[in-house]
Amino acid sequence: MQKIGVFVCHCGTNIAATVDVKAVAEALSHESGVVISQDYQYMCSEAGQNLIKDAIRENGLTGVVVCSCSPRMHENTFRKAAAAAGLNPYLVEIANIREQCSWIHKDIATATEKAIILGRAAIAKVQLNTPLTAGESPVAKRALVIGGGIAGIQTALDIAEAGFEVDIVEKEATIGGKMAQIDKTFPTLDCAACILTPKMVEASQNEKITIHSYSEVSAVKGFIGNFTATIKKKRRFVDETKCTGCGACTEVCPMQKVPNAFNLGLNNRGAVYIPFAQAVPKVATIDPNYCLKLRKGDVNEKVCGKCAEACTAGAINYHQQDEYIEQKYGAIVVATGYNPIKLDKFDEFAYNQCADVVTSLELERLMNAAGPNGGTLLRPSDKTHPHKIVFVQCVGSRCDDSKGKPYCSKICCMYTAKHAMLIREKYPDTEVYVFYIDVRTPGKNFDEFYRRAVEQYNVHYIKGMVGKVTPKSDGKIDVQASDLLSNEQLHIDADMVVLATAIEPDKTARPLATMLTTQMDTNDFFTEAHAKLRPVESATAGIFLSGACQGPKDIPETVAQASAAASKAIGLLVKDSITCNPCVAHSNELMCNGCSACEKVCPYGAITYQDKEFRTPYRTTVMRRVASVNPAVCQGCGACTVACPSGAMDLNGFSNSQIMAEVDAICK
Amino acid sequence: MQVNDNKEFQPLIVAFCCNWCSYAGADLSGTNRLNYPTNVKIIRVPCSCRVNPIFILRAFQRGADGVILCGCHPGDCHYTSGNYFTRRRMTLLFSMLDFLGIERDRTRVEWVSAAEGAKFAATMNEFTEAVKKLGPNRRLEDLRCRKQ
Amino acid sequence: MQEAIISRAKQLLADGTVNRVIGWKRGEFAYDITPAIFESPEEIDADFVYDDFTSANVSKYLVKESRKEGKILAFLKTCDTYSLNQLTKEHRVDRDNIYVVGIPSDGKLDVEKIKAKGITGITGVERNGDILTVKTIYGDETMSVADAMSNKCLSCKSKKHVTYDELIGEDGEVTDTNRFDMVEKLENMTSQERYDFWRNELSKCIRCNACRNVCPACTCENCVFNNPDSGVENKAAADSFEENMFHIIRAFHVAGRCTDCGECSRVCPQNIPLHLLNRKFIKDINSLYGEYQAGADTTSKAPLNNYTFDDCEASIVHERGVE
Amino acid sequence: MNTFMYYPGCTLRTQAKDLDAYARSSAEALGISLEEPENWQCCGGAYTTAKDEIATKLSAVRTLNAAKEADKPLITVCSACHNVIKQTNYDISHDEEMSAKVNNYLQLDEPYNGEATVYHYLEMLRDVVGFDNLKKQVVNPFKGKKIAAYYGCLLLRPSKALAMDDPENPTIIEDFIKAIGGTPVIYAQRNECCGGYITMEDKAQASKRSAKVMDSAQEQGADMIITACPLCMYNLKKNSGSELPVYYFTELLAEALEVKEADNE
Amino acid sequence: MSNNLKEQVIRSSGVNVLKCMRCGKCSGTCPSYDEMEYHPHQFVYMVEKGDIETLMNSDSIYKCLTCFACVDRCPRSVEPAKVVEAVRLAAVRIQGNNHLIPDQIPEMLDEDLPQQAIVTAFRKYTK
Repeated sequence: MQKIGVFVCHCGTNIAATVDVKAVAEALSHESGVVISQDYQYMCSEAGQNLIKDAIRENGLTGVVVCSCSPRMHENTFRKAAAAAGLNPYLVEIANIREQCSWIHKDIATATEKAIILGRAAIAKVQLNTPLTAGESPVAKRALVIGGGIAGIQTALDIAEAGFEVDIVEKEATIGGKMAQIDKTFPTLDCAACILTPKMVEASQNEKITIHSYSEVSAVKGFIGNFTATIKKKRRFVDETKCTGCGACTEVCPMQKVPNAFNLGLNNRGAVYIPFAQAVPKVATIDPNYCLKLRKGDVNEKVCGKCAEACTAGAINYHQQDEYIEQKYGAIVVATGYNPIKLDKFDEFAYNQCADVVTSLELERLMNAAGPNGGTLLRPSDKTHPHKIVFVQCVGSRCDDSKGKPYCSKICCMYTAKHAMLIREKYPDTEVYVFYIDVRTPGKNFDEFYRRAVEQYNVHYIKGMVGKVTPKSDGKIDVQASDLLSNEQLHIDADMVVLATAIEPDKTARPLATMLTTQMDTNDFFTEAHAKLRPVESATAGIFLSGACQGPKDIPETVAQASAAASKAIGLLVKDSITCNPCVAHSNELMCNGCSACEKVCPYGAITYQDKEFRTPYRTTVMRRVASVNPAVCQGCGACTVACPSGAMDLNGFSNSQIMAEVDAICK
Repeated sequence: MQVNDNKEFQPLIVAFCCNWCSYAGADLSGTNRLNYPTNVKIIRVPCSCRVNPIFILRAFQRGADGVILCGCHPGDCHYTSGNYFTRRRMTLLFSMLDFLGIERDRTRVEWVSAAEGAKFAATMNEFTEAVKKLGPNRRLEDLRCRKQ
Repeated sequence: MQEAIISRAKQLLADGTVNRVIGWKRGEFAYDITPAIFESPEEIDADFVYDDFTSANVSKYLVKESRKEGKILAFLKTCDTYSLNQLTKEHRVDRDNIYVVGIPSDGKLDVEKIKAKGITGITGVERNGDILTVKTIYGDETMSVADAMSNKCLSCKSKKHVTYDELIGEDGEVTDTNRFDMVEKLENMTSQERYDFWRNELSKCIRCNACRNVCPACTCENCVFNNPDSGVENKAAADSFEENMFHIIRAFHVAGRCTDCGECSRVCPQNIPLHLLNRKFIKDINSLYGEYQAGADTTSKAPLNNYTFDDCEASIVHERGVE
Repeated sequence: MNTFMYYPGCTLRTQAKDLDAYARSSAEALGISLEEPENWQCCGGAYTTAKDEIATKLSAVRTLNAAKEADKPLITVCSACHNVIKQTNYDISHDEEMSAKVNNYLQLDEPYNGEATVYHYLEMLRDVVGFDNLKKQVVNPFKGKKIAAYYGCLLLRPSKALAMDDPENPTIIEDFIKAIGGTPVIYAQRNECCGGYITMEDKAQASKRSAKVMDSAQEQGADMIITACPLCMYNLKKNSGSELPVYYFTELLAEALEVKEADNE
Repeated sequence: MSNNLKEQVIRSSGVNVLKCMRCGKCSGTCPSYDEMEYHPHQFVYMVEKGDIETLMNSDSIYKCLTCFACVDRCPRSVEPAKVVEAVRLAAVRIQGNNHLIPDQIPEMLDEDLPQQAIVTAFRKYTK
């Protein structure tokens, strides 16, 4: 026999001014199952909650209906109160008579009538509520960080610091990512390598951190707290455990015409290489596309083999195969980063026609002391010192067409100011022009930085856009552009042109998102669970986002987000088990057809099938395929309940019969 | 169906609202004191995709004159894809009801975000008016359930 | 055809490929053909029938039969193969336990149409091109085959078997029919006319459940209308709403899964054109979400378990054509 | 033998007879048959982008429809004709309103909705004959000649409609030059306007534009410049003040195939 | 009047001027820039403001070469050349406002001038 308590809140006059609360309490007291119906000034106050607690204890209530403000406001408050009095918290229902009644209606009679109906619906529902207990699911105490740039490194360090094992999976031969290629950082102009490489070393020396370089994630299964990832360690033809990073092999390699990817092809390297001096792990890698021996196809043939001869550690292994590692993780952090876009569709800037038209990232290498020119800024074409440099902003960013990206790449305004300033500082005889559409400098000390470029370093900022870049026979580059403020078309005889190229998510991001069942936007940036309130979590539980894979970001922002993602991951890893929302779907096996309709609509992959034996008449049995819901993964949307034709799938807290009871009560 | 003093027809409207967007949008129209008729009674569901066509038919059976379903805007679903399924299901259901000769203005789907309190109120006002014009639901009700 | 089928059935039983055959046998009247299981050549010789009245689609029986020990042989007409494929896709049958022999279908006859010509005492028929000779206890009568053809065969959607282990006879092509004509005609009526049409039709429903029992898509372990928790349990329609409710929900539950085999209308003792409800869904799905034929394959996503970001809004129903 | 419908256009009948004659003789040599539509009309010279002009677009549609009815691809050689006809074809197949208006006006037996395929002669060389194949048939290669391709504006833009080549870094004429044995010269002004019809009323502007083109080509060491457009030819020759020789690409083609004299006595 | 004109120009050009982000690339790329009083980006902006008559009365509308460089290079797909064309048409469609009259032609001719130029100029300057 149900014993339901009804509690009608005045909310001061918020409710009581338009709803006759006494009449509501009176009317609802006659509903079937209701044993007590009271009204009170403020139900959410301590006294109000005590009223409910006492009523539960004294009357042995089996269900509570609070007619008050929106459940989004105080459902939890009243659930806790009920639990404190020994009633299962899921036996509480709220009738929203404030936001959805007293606040929107003026006529007391009709508002009161509606409040009564809403109360009745809640009573009808609560009669069918069942006590629910949140389930638990264990958490594997290990995190996977995908991507070993500054974002991945920071996240891994923070998680390791908290005492958890972390694996970094990096597709390149070294960790460090884009930041390792950058020369100086804004707005402080400290050297990127000086602040990054110690972190790389720290990561490699931290015993909690395992770095899988030259590796990729090839499969991910499971759910929050319980992921299983397969990591493919690509063969680098060098035994990582033996290689000392001495570099002897790289010196003897006769194939020295390989475009140096780390320097963006601005110079060449050997077929066996260590990406850069501070690489982590400092281990050689052989590029099989260029290695004279490996290119042959048959490694047993007597071709070259000079690196193996030179290696005193015996680390070179031409027979090495890809290796697969399977590992369990509680949390996964995505830190796949970004790349500049290809500029093939923007050849009005002559990028493909003129070596002295470069991207900003290329300029970083050209200016870097470890770069192709040892830090002296020289034109790639003739290695002469440029005296006039034109920077073009927004190349491929903010585009409405298929050529570019619709978004602002965010970092270009600041790094261009940095480049301009560094050049003017080091080469005062070089004129620098920056063509901009808008200069966007929100960030601490950012605008001051940009102003310094203009006021202190006398960089010429011109509002307008370059329309055509024409390389000339005398080695100069004619830059035709508009100056919108003086309303004229300019021609600048430049020595170099630097294109602030739009950035885009790494190409590996999309297949990874599919693997992780996380969302992406149309630009292939990972979508956060909530744009404001959950910026480092993906909508898929247990998957976190770090750095530019979520959207364009500069280094300080990336590091901040990396640490935030780490703290979210740590918050998960410290738990031995996670509490699951009990309002999840469940399948009645006796009615389940095993047809897979529910599985098809489940956005979380929470539904699996198994063959089970069922009793049939005459002591026979039959094997049937039936669905089961993993309560740790299910988020309780209910899509499956409608896809299920037999009604075998139902949702706790919002069951078919509960909703139907509400419908009936409202339509009565 | 409700009949008030001046005997003007007062339709009964059942509104299913998803917890994350539309129910919050309804709350917001309350917070902003934006009026809509008392005819509208809201039932909270976790997601618009929780709404089974059976619920809608049940409401009509029991005497509802109009049923409206509100969810997050496509692309904004808290559960990523729920409202896309809703959209297909309801399009087909409404088309079928229309095919059976049920007045099409008795059913509606509207996407209302948690920020669109004004849209929620405006939608409810419009929908109530539209159903009022149609008069009582006669084509799809269970006579046994009609209030005497 | 019957001889060829029977001889192949006996062969497959004899060589151990299968241990049972699902076929058909005759009931009280010549035209009263129902599915039956045969376990021996003797049983087959005694009772196996395949003739112009053999309409029944046996695929639904395979839901239970394919879970039993050993392989079962099924002879499937083209339309039946769509049903079987759909059941395979939904894991309702164990396809590995079924040996499918595809048989051609040149259209089956509707005895009611023959009877409607005033012909009674039917003992058999003979088809000669377009001419049908009906044998009766009162002597032979003739009529055109087309006039006796069952409605579902008149709008046959395909002569192509979509699944089989072997074929008897040649395979055909997907056909281009005018199966949506009636749906379209109804769509072009006014709302009131449609309401009147369906009220007239559905009010004839006696809730015998024949449509549900014959439907190869209705294979739920427990029908929602028998489920006391569903809130819509009703085993007999008590009033107009429940007739509506039953048929709307039934059509909705098979939407995107119905292969348009037409069995529902064929078996309806009240001759309610129930297939029109299914076809309405099929037509809507085709026009709104792209052509989709349930049962054509075993892998595609059913339209109602699928979506695209730019699907039309439900308001499309309110915006179109006739009110 | 491949047969195409061949639309010469007005200028090829008067000031640009060479362009036409060499195109025909070379096609014959390459095994391509060109059929001229009956009673063709002027393409209009310039495509009006305005959405509220229909009449000026009709003659191009008539030509396109003739190709559709003959079930043959339409081939053009004059850049201007090509531009007008391709833009018309693009718009009529992408703009329903325009297609409705045009068809209302023309009342053809069957409405025209962009069914015809339009090739520029160069595209025909690339996609039908194939530059590799052309190379094999060259008897008189331009060995050591540094040839600058001049695209101008009409061949490439608007790239959405013309869809002939990369509008900023095209290769079709350069590939053609390589096929006839020459060395292509890349220069920045190759896809910029020569001044076009402005020559009618503002010779100074036309001179400025065409001089810029010629200078740019000359700077990169070109021995000659080739074009597909009679108006470009006029501006570059007449207004640029440059001595750099300008030829129609068809002339070089005919020479390479050694069919130059045969048809052009 | 100017509102009607604005509507007319927008309809005729099919261009959504609101897509412009004022980068000025059209003017940066325009080969006729120095000949024009109002430049491509100004056409777009002035049409947005409804200041059409100024443009119609300016010689700039006869200086556009319709080379489509601005159309192809605009990052926002605004298509400024179509705006110029629409404004020019609005001007020459006015009775007696043809920019070129047949009587002027003979003196413009020389023996090499292709008629393509004459036809095109007529299309551009005359209604």
